[in-house]
Amino acid sequence: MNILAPFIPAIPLAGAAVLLLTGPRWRDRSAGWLASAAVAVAFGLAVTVFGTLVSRPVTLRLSHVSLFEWIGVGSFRVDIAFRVDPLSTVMALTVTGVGAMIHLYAVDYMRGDPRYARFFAYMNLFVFFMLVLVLADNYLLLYVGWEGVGLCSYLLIGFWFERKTAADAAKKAFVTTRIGDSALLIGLIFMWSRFGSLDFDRVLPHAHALANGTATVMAMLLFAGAVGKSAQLPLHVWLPDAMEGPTPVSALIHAATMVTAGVYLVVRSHQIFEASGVALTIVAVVGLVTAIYAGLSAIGQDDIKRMLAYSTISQLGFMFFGAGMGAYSAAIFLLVAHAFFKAVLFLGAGSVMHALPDEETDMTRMGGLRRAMPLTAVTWVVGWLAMAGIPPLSGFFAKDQVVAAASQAGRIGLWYAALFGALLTALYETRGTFLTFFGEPRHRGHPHDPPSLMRTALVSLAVGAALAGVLGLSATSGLLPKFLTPVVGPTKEAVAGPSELVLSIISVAVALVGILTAWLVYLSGRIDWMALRVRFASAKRTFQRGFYVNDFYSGAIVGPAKLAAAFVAYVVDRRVVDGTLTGIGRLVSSSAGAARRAQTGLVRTYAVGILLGATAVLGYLVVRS
Amino acid sequence: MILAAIDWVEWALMVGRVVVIFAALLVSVMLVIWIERKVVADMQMRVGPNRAGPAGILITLADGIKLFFKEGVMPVTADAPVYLIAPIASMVPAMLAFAVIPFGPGITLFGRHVPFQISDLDVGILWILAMASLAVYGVVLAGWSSGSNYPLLGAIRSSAQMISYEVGMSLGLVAVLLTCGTLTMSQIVAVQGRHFHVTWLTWLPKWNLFVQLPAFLIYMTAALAETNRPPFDLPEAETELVAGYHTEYSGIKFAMFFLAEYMHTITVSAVGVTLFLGGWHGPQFHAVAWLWPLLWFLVKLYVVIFALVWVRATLPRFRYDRLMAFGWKFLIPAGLVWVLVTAASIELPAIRGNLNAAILIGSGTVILLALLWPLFTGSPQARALEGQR
Amino acid sequence: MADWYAFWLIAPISILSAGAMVLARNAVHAALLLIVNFFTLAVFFLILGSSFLFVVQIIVYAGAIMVLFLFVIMLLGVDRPVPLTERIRGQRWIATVLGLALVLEIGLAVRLGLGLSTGKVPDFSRVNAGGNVRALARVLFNSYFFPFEVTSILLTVAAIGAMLHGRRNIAEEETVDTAVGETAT
Amino acid sequence: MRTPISYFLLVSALLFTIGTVGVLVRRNALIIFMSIELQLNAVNLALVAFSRQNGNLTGQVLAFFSMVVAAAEVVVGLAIIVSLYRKRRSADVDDASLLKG
Repeated sequence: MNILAPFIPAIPLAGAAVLLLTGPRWRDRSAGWLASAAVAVAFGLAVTVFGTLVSRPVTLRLSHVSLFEWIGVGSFRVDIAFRVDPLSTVMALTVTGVGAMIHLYAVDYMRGDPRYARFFAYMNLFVFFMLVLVLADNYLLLYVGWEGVGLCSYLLIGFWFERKTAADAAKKAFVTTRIGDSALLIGLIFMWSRFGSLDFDRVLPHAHALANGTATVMAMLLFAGAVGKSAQLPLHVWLPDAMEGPTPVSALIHAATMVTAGVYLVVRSHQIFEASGVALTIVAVVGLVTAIYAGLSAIGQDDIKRMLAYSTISQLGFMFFGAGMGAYSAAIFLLVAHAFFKAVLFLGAGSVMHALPDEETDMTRMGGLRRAMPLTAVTWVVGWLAMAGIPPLSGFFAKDQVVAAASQAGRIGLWYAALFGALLTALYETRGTFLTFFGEPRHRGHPHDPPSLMRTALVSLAVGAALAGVLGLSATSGLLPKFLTPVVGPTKEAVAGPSELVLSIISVAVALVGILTAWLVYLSGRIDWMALRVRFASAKRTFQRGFYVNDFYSGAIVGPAKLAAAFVAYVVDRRVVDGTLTGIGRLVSSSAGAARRAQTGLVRTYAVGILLGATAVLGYLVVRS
Repeated sequence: MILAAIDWVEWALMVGRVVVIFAALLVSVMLVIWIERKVVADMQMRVGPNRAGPAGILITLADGIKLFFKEGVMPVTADAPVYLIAPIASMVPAMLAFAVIPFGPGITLFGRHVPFQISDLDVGILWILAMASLAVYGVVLAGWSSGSNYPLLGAIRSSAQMISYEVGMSLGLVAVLLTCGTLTMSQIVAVQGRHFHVTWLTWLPKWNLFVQLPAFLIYMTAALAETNRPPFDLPEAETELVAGYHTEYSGIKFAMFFLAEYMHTITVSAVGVTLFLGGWHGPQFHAVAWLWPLLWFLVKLYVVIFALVWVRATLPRFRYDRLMAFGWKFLIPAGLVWVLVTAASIELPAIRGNLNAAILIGSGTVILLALLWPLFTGSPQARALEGQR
Repeated sequence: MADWYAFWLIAPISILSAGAMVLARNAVHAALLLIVNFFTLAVFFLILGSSFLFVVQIIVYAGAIMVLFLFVIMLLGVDRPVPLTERIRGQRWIATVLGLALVLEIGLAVRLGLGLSTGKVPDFSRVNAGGNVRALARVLFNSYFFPFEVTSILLTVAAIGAMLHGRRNIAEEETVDTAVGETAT
Repeated sequence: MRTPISYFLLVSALLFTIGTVGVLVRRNALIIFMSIELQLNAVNLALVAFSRQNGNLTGQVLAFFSMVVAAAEVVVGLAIIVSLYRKRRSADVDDASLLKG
């Protein structure tokens, strides 16, 4: 049944093609239904493939489906080939499953948009590229998906391109991720120069033979790509701005596609990172710093979607941290769980925006929405608790495993930091929840729950977010870790620290502390949080502006870059390049000016020339004979 | 070569022939003018010239003398040399064309054969065409050199007309040379001396008139236009252009134009006789054998001239654009078609000897009938008018 | 013998008429002088044994081409005498020098090739047997049939081209005669 | 035939040169055109003379073609001169110097 694997991406592609070519002909919501159906079918296929995979013995859970030779230059050969193994299957399931729900949600959410069909075409394309990315059997095809995802993010973030902010955000996302993409491309070239191939099977098994430094360089180049795509420090700036796109797009980017690509890449290439050693540590540190940084920034956000965006950054930080700790299955587990609860949260936020006048996103003007929108509030609460790490919801198990990995690896400092990050997670997420759904209403209008279709999506995802925890009840013997073992190897045995149970209790305690703190500040009424905002205005602004990273970039990088560009444009291009060219032109034209004197325009002058030539030729002939 | 093969006796004979023929031509002109005036007068129920000589036959001589003694006035705007050359240029081609016309088989004098022909060129028909094409110069130069508007207009009209009809004329001549298979005039006449082979037609000489009737009509029509005779006398249409290209000429120079015009008439008639009417052929007798061909030739010549005068007296003048349209859109296509028919008849395998002649006569008759049809039914316009009534 | 006299009678006329043509101030005079020149050339052709070209020269050049020239001259009204001043500096000198050089070179070439006074001319009567026209036609329609046909196409194309080139677009009402006091409708 | 063929060739050369000089020194387009015709005819004379010298008719055939082509050329050339005159009210070739560099 693995022959079905190529169809998983092919069906969304077909959907996109149909919608792009015949877009305006689709009436009402039919385009949305078609797109959702395409993703749903892809999900069904993924399930089928998953089923076949599970039915096999563990050692045989890998197959390749090669469609055709794509590039064949000398010894260099790249196929359009898909890889079916536990990791890619899990990713495909996540992408299609969550993606299908988001599509379904969007069917109603986007209703009435003048470019309805185009939106779904882009969405389908987005899913297609993401599936290509995760199912690819070689790095080059992965890179195709990688770039395609970037393209689709550009198209979708800037979907409402009439708004300058949206267009700018789209550009920013594209350019920022391109920095990472370029590094990745360089990394691939470097990889090819070392291995002579880009197939996973011909690269990864031999990675351990690499020299330490080489491996580090290669790993860092790949990681740079991951940092760009997954919005880690210092390339995270595009993600908060990406909120300019329609909310389903944000959900898709954050939950199912795009940002998880980086984590997938690191996990997929973990052999290279391991060969370096230091690279994994860098990944962990970057992830952790990002997690804490984004957590702090999230606390400062008033905009509900920006808050969620920073939360995504922080959660991704946790994933990288997990991967850096060597807990790959934990990272993937968190990725899957995160896909569910972040989708719930985003779609919930979308529902709130949908319900409030003028697409309100400022949480200070919400509050008490749980009465008006009970279902949304319930699903949101599920997402909130899952994210905060309250058992038995999925987030608890996933984050617990990631955090515990540090302790079990004996890296106590990192563990403390990770706990702090988890505390922050609970804190900011609770804050968002309380500000939005609890307390006194501060909003205008008469909000209500979204239509049934959106509700269906919300509920399904909430159920997923609640139950996904069963996949990895235990880091060593959970379903997912065991399933992933053929790819990422068995979960490392704990070498230090307290037992798993103790660690779990500590985790829950930390989460509760965060929640309580938030309750104290934002809900109990004992503290006037509005006054607090004024009092600590500078800190608040620092958080809100993400520690001014963005401003630093525009000052330190964009400004000089613009200056340099101006220099190139007005000095180098105009003087040197144009000068050379116009110089050549002037030379030609002045020599032509001299030569054109011969062109009198008078026929008789030319006739003299003819006669001169005739006389000369005849003279030569006469003299010679 | 032609010039190289001539000794002094030949020279003398040549000069003699030239003088005789030129003189005869001048006399003929006088005669033709008188005939024309008389005939036209008769046709118009007038008396015509009747004072100078018997029946006014010396009227032309009197006119000539008058013109000779008149003062020659030259306009100040005239271009003197060209003004003087023009009448001569008008006369010379008409006379030169006569150089290749055979008046008879010739006579044997002093043991030498003396043909009644100045020169029997091997390009005879082409020579006639060449001279016809030169005739236009007299008109053009006269009109231009007068330095006056009416003559210039007349000259331009005339030259356009003459060039146009020259094409039609040459197509008629091409048909003749195709049937005869030679360009030499004496041989063309000789060919016409034969008779038809068909049993009950053996008495009929094989004149080109019979086998080339359409060509004859084309030639004669074009010849009328070439000589600026009515109904094609547009260059000198008095009602429009005063007197056409020779408005500014007077005295002897005018007389020369007059002379040239009638010389031309005689020339085209003579060519017509030679090419289509069997030349000097006719019943021959042994007594004064050399005279009879000459006589037959002159008889035929004057018959043709009479026909021309008849045409003049009968037909009104063409309008200019109709004249050009007739030349280009009817005469030339008709000539081309006829040349094709002739060529085809020659190339077709001769099954019974006279097939080609039969084809030519047959199609010629059909064409003639088609042309004459309006005579019996009335013109289309007339029929249209009938219908309206 | 006769050809000798004829040559010496005609050649000076030929060259003088050509020279006068080039120097003529009036275009009509130039055309007339050129016609004279063409006649002399026709006579040369006759002397050289080509009676066909002799007539064709008269028909085509004198009878058709030069009439066309005169026609255009009169139509355009460029028949007034024009001053023979030169505006291009040195043109006359160059023309004269180069012209002399050309004549000298051709003379030299003729001297080298044929010799200036060789009287040895092959017999032509065999070539012209049956008349020059017949002989020429035989060569023309056997060896040069294809060029002949191509030339006919050339003539047709030239006629059509000249017609299109020289045509002016005349409004229809211009072609309708109107009586005095009446307006064209 | 007493006249050497080279005499005809020399006459041809002279006529050709006169025509060439005419092209060079005259400004009237029509006279230039006539000079060109003179050149063509001079060449024709040379061709016929060669034909006589070589004892075959090839030269005459060539001269014949040259005449036909000359006729075509004259027709087109005069049409061009006429339209030139209509445009510029002048038959002076020096006035038509649009191609001046």
